[in-house]
Amino acid sequence: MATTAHAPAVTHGHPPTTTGLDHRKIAIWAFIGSECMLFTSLISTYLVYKGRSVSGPFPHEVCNPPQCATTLKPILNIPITSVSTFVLLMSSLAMVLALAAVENKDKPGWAGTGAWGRALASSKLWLLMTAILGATFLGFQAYEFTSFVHEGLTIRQNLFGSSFFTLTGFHGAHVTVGVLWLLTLLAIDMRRGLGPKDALIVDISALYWHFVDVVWIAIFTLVYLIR
Amino acid sequence: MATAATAPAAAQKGYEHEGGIWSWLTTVDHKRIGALYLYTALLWFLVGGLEALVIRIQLQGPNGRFVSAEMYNQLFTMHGTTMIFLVIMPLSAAFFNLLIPLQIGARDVAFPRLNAFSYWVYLFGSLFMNASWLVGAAPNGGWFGYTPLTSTFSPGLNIDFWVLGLQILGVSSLAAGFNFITTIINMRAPGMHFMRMPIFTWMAFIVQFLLVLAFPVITIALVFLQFDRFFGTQFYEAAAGADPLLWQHLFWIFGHPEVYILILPAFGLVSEVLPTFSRKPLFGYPVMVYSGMLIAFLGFGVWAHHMFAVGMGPIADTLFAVTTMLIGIPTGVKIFNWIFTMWGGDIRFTTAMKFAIALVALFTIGGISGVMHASPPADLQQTDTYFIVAHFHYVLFGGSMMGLLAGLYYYFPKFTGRMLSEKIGTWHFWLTFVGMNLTFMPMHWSGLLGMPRRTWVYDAGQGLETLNLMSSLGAYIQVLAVLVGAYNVLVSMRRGVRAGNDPWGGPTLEWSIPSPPPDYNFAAIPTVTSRYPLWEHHAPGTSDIPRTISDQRVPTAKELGIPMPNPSIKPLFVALFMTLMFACMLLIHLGKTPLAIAGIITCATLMTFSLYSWLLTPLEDEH
Amino acid sequence: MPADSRPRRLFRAALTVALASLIAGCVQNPNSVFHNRTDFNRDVGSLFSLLIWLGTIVFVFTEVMLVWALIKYRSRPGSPRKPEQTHGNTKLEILWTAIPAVVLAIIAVPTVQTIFKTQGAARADALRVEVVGHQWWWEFRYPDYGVVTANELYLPLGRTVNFALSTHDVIHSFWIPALGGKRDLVNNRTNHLWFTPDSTTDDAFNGYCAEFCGISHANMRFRAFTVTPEQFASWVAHQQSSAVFHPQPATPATTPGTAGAAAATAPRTPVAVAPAPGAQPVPPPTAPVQAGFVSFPADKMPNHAIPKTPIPPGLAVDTTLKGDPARGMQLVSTGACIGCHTVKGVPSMVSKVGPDLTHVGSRLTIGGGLFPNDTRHLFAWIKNARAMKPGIQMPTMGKGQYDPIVKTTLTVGYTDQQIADVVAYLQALK
Amino acid sequence: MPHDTHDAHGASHSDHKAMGEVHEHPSWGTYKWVALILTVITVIEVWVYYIPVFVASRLFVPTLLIMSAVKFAIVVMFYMHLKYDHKLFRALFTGPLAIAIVTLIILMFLFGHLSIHAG
Ligand code: HEA
Ligand code: HEA
Ligand code: CUA
Ligand SMILES: [Cu+2]
Repeated sequence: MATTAHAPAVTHGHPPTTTGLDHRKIAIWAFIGSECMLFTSLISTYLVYKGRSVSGPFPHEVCNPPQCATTLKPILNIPITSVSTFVLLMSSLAMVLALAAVENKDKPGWAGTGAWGRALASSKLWLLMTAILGATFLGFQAYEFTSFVHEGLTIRQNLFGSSFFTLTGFHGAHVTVGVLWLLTLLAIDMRRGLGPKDALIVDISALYWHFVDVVWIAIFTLVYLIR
Repeated sequence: MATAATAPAAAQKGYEHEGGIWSWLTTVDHKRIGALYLYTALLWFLVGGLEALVIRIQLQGPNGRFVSAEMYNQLFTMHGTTMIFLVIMPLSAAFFNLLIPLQIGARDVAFPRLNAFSYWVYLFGSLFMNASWLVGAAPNGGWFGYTPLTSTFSPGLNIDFWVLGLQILGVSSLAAGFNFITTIINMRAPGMHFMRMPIFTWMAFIVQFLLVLAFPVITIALVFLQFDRFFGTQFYEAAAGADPLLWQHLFWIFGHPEVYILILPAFGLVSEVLPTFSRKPLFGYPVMVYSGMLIAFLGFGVWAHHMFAVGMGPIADTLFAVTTMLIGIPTGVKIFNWIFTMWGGDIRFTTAMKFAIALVALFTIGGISGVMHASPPADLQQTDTYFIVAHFHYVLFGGSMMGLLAGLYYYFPKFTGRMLSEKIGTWHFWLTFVGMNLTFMPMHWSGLLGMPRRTWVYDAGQGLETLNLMSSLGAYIQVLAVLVGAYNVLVSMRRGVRAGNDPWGGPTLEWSIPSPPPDYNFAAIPTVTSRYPLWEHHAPGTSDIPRTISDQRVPTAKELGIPMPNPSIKPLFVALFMTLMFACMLLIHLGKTPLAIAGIITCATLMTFSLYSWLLTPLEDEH
Repeated sequence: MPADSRPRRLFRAALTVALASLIAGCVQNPNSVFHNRTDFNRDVGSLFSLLIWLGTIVFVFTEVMLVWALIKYRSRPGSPRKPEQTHGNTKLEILWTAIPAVVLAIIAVPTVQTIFKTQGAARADALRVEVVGHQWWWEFRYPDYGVVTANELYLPLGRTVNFALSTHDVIHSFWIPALGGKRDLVNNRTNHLWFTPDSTTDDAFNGYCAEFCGISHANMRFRAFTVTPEQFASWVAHQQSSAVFHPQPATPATTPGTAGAAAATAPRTPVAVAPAPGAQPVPPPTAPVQAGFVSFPADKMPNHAIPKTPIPPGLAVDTTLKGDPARGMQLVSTGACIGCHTVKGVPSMVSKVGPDLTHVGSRLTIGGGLFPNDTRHLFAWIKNARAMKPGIQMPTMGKGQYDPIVKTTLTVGYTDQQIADVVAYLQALK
Repeated sequence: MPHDTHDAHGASHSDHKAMGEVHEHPSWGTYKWVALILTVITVIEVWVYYIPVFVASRLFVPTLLIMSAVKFAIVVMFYMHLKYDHKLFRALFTGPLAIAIVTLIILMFLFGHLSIHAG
C-alpha cells in the first residue's frame, strides 16, 4: 500500500472532529429534534381529544346540569397562566445572559463597568435567576394542578384531564430536569468558576432550556388560548 | 488513496483482548459492545424461533391441540416482539457498532459509555420482557397491542410486561441513535465527505434518524397505555369517549418507520457484499443514497396503510394508498441497482454472497405483495390474513434476516479474526433458503383462501390442511438450518481459519486493519480520497495482503500513545437501576403499591446517583 | 457455480405457474376471496387480478434479470479479476425509476376508483343489518324488522345489504371472504360495509372475526346464509315471533331427516356430524308456530360450513338421556341463564349479555359458529362451555366439572339429567 | 465558544466548507429586544383572547397560531442562536420539526378536526 511504504506517524491524541463542532452539541440538537416528535405526539393527543370528553370539567366551556352534576366553570385560568408564561419567557432571557457571561469571563468589563455591567457579567447571578424563574414556573404549575384537582379535574376524570395533565406534566418534568441541570452548573460555577472553556456545556443546557420554553409557547397557544 | 496505515499488515497473532468477565461488564469498546449485541441477539433469535416452531407445530394440522389458546396468543405476541425488538434491531445495532467507526476511520463512537449503556439497557430490557414467561404471564395482545384489548380488557400482568419492556428497549434505541448520528457526522476521517461514506454507514445514518424520530411516538403511546393501566387515566377508555384509533395511529406512525429501521441496515450490508463479490463498485452509489433517504422520508407518511379496514374514509385511504405505492419506486431503484452491480461483474458465490442475492430475490417478492396491500379495496380482502403474514416474513426474513446473515458471514472475520466455514455455510444457506420459502410461500395461499392470522386453530375441511402442513415442514427445515448455522458460528469462533486484514478483498477502511481490530482501530487516522480507498491498491475482490499470520505483535494503545477511554461499570448500573425502576411498577398490580413506590424511588435515586457519578467522571485519564 | 442457478430457476418457474393459476385455483375453495358472488367481490376481484398480473410480470422480469446476471457473470476460470468498473448509468436509472412509476400509476387509478365506489353510500333501499361484536360472538340485528339473532346471518339474494358495524367491547373485524369485507368494529364508531349477493344461489358461507380480540379470537366465527327473498321473509316472520315452546303436552314430532321440500318447511333436527354411538336426537316436543321456512336446511349445509371442532377429551356427553323440555324450561328460566340471555316471551329472560336464545333451536351452529347445533354438542356446551371455548363468560354448569377460568371444580351444578332437560328445551326453541 | 478543534484537513472537506466557524452571538442589545417582542406578542395574545367578537371570528385561530409561530421562531433563531450557528444544526432541527408538524396536521384531518371544504 502506498502509505504503508512511508509509514505514517501514529495519530496522537484525539483527531479533530470532522465538522469542527463538539460532539455534545450535535447530540443535543439531534435530541431536540427527537423531542419535537415526543411533544407533537402529546399535543396531537390533546387536540384529538379536544371536545370529546363525556363529562366535565372542560377547558373553556361552561357545563350545566344535567350534563354535569353541578355547574362547572371553564377551568383554565388564563391570567395566571399568562403570568407563568411570561416567567418562563424571562427565564430564557436570563439563560442567554448566563451564557454570555460565561463566554466572556475572560474579558473583564465587557458588559460595561457600572453596576449593571457587573451584574450582566455574573454567570452565577443569571444561572441562579434562570433556575429561580424555572422553579417559579413550576410553582405556578403546582398551584394550577392543585386548584384543578379541587375543582374536580383529575388525571382520571375525563379525556381532557388525562391528556391535559400528561401533556403539561411532561413539560413540567422537562422544566424540572432543566432546573436540576442549571443548579448543577451553578454548583460547578461556585466551586471552580465557569469560564469560556465551559461555554459549551452551558450552551448545551441553554439549548435544552430554550427548547423547553418554545414547547411552552406552543402549548400556551394550542391548549390555553385557542378554544 | 487510503492511508491504510497500521502496524505491519498481517500482524494480529499477538493481539488479544484482555479477558475476564469484568472487562466485558465495563467495556466501552465499540467492537466488544458490537459483539455483545451480536451474540445476545442471536440467542434471542433461538428463543423467538422456538416460539415460531411451537406455533407451526400447533398449526400443522386442523384443530391442533399442542398448546392452549392462551399459550398460543402469548407465543405469537412474543415471537413478533422478540424478532423485531430483540433480534433484528439489535443485530443491526451489532453491525452499527462494529462497522460505523471502522468504516469512517474513527477510533470509537462519539460517546463510548453511552454506547455501553445502550447495550445494557437492551440486555436488561430483553430479560425483563422474557421474565414474563417465568411467571406464566407473557404478553398476549399481539405485537402491536391494539387498545382497548390491551387496556381495559387485559387485567393480568401480561400486557404490563409488554408496555414496560418496550419502554425500556426504547431508551436503548434512542440513546444509540443520538450516539451514532453524532459519530457519523463528526468522526469521519479526513477526506471522507458524505458522498464518500461507505453505503452501509449511509443506511445506518438514515436509520438513526428514523429511530430518534419514530421512537418518541411509541414512547408516548405506551406512556398513555401505561397510565391507563396503572393510574386510571382514560386515553383508551371507550366509555369515556376515547377513540381506540388514537393508539393505532400513534403505533403505526412509529410502526411503519420501524419496518424501514429493520430493512435499511440489511440493505446497507448487502450493498457492501455485492460489490466485493462482483468485483465491481456499487452501481449508482448516489442514487442508492438518495433512494435510502427517500424511503425513510416517505416512510413517515404512509402509516395508515395498516388501517385500511378501520373505516378512515375514502380520502384518507386514497392518500395513504398513493404514498405507500410511491415507496415502491425508490425501493425498486435499489433492487435494479443491485442487479446491475452484479451485471458485468465477476461473481463469486461465497456464502455471504448467496445470502445477499437471496435478499434481492426474496425481498422483491415481499415488496410486490406489499404493493398489493397498498391498494385499499384489495387490502380489505388481505388484511389480517396469512397473506399479510407471508408479506412480512418475505420482507423480514427474506429481507432483513437474509441481509444480516450475509453481513454475518462477511464480517464475522472482522468481529472475531476467524472465518466462518464456507462448506457448512453453504448448507446453512440452502437449508435456510428452502425452508424459508416452503414456510412462507404457502401462506400467500392460506391467506387468500380465508385463513385469518393470529388464530389458534383453523377448522378442518376449509382447504387449508396441505398449505399449513407445508408451512410447518418448512419450519422444521429451518430448525435444521438454524442448528447448522449455530454450529458453524460456535465451531468457527474457536477453530475457524484465521482471517487476515482483508479476507475478501473489500473496498472500505475496515479491511485495512487487523482482524479483530486493535482497540484503537487505526494507529494513524487514514486520509480518504475516494469511495473505495482499498481498491485503489488492489483489484476489487482480491487481496494483496497475505493471509499468513506473522508473529509480530500489534502494539498496544499505550505503546503508541493513543488515549483510550477508561472502562466503566457505571453505564451498566444506570441501565440496571432504570430497568428495576420500571420493573417495580409491576408491584402496583400485585397490590403492593407502597412497596412499589418505595422501590421506584430507591431505584430512581440510585440511577440518578450513578448517572451523576458517570457524568462527572472524565472519559479518559488526563494526558 | 451453476448449481446455484438451477434450483432457483425451477423455483421461479414453479412460482410463475402457481401465481398465474392463482385465481383459477382459488375459486374452487370455499372461503376464497376470489368468489365473484357479490358486486363488492367482483370489484375487488378485478382490482386483484390487475395486481396479480402486474405483480407477476414485475416479479418474473426482476428475477429473470437477476438469475440471468448470476449465470452470465459468474466467476469462471479465466474470467477477468477486474471487470469493467462501471459506477452507474443515469439513463438506466431514470428508466427504472420511470417504469415502476408507470406500473404504479396503472394500479393507482383503478384503486382510487374502487375506493370511492365501494365506500360510497349504499342504496337507500338496502337491507339494514346492525352487527355488534362481542367477545367472542356476533350479534346481528335487523332494525327494520325488529329481529335480533346471533352468529347466523340471513341475507336475501339480490338485495343490497348494508351493515352497520359496532362493538360492545374490543375491536373485532367482520369478514365473509367469499362475499366481501372486511371492516373493523371500532368502539365509539359505526362503520359501514355493503354488498349485494347477486350472483349466488342459496348457500352457506363462513364468516370470521379478523381482528385479534383476545383469547378466543380464533373461535369467533359465524355463518352467512343467502336465501331467496321469500324464504327471507318467512325467516323474518319466524324470528319476530316469541319463543315457540310452551310447556304443554308433547306433540309427536316429525322424524328427523325428512328430505327435500319437506326439510324446508317441516321442523328439523340439526344433523350431527359425527354422532356419538347411540346418540338419539331428542325429538322436539312442539311444532313451531311459523310454518314455512324458518332456517337454512341442515342437509343443504355444505361440508365446509359444518364446524368440526372436537369436543375436549374428558368432557363426557350422555346423549342417551331423554330430556324433558318443560323441566328444562324451568331450569333455564329460573337458573343462571337468566343472567345473560333473552328468550322472547319468557318474562324472566331479558338480559342482553349473551346471545338471544329465542330461536336457538333453529340455528345450525352454537358457540360462535364453533360447533354444530346437535344434542351432543349442545349437551357438552351446557355442561362445560368454558372447556369448549377458552375464556368465555358463559359459565361452566355441569356438576363436578372443572371450570378453567375460576380454576375450581364445581360442587354444585346441573346433573347430566338436568343438562339433558335444558338441551331438550333449547332444541325446542325452534 | 472555543473552537480549538479546527479541521486540519479543510481542503478535502468540500462539503464542510465554512463550517466550524466562530459565530458572533447576538448581544444584550438583541436579547433585550427579543424579550420585549416576546412579551408584547404574549400580551396581544392574551388580550385578543378577551375580545369576544374576535374570538368568534374566523381570524382568531390563525392569528393566534401565527403569533405563536413568530414567538417560537425568534426564540429558536436568537436565543438558541440557530440563525448564527452551523447550518448542520438548522437541518437537525427543522427536518424533524417539519415531519412533526406535518404529522400533527394529518392527524387533525384524520380525526376530523380539520377538513377540506370543496370550493
Ligand atoms: C422489513 C420490513 C418491511 C418492509 C421493508 C416493508 C415494505 C413494504 N410494505 Fe410492509 N409490512 C411489514 C414489514 C415491512 N414492509 C410488516 C411487519 C407488516 C405487518 C405488520 C402487522 O400487521 O403485524 C407489514 C404490513 C404492510 C401493510 C399492511 C397490510 C395490512 O395489514 O393490511 C402494507 C400495506 O400497504 C404494507 C406495504 C408495504 C409496502 C408497499 C412496502 C414497500 O416498501 C415495498 C417496496 C418494494 C418493492 C415494491 C419491491 C421492489 C421493487 C421493484 C422490483 C420495482 C418494481 C415494482 C413495482 C412497480 C411494484 N406492508
Ligand atoms: C424478523 C422477524 C421474524 C422472523 C425472523 C420470523 C420467523 C419465523 N416466523 Fe414469524 N412473525 C414475525 C416476525 C418474524 N418471524 C412477526 C412480527 C409476526 C407477527 C406477530 C403478531 O401477529 O403479533 C410473526 C408471526 C408469525 C406467524 C403467525 C402467527 C399468527 O398470526 O397466528 C407465524 C406462523 O407460522 C410465524 C412463523 C415463523 C417461522 C416459522 C419463522 C422461522 O423463520 C423461524 C426459524 C427459526 C427457528 C425454527 C429457530 C430454531 C430454534 C432452535 C434450533 C431452538 C434451539 C434452541 C434452544 C434449545 C434454546 N410468524
Ligand atoms: Cu373478535 Cu377477533
Ligand atoms: Cu407499513
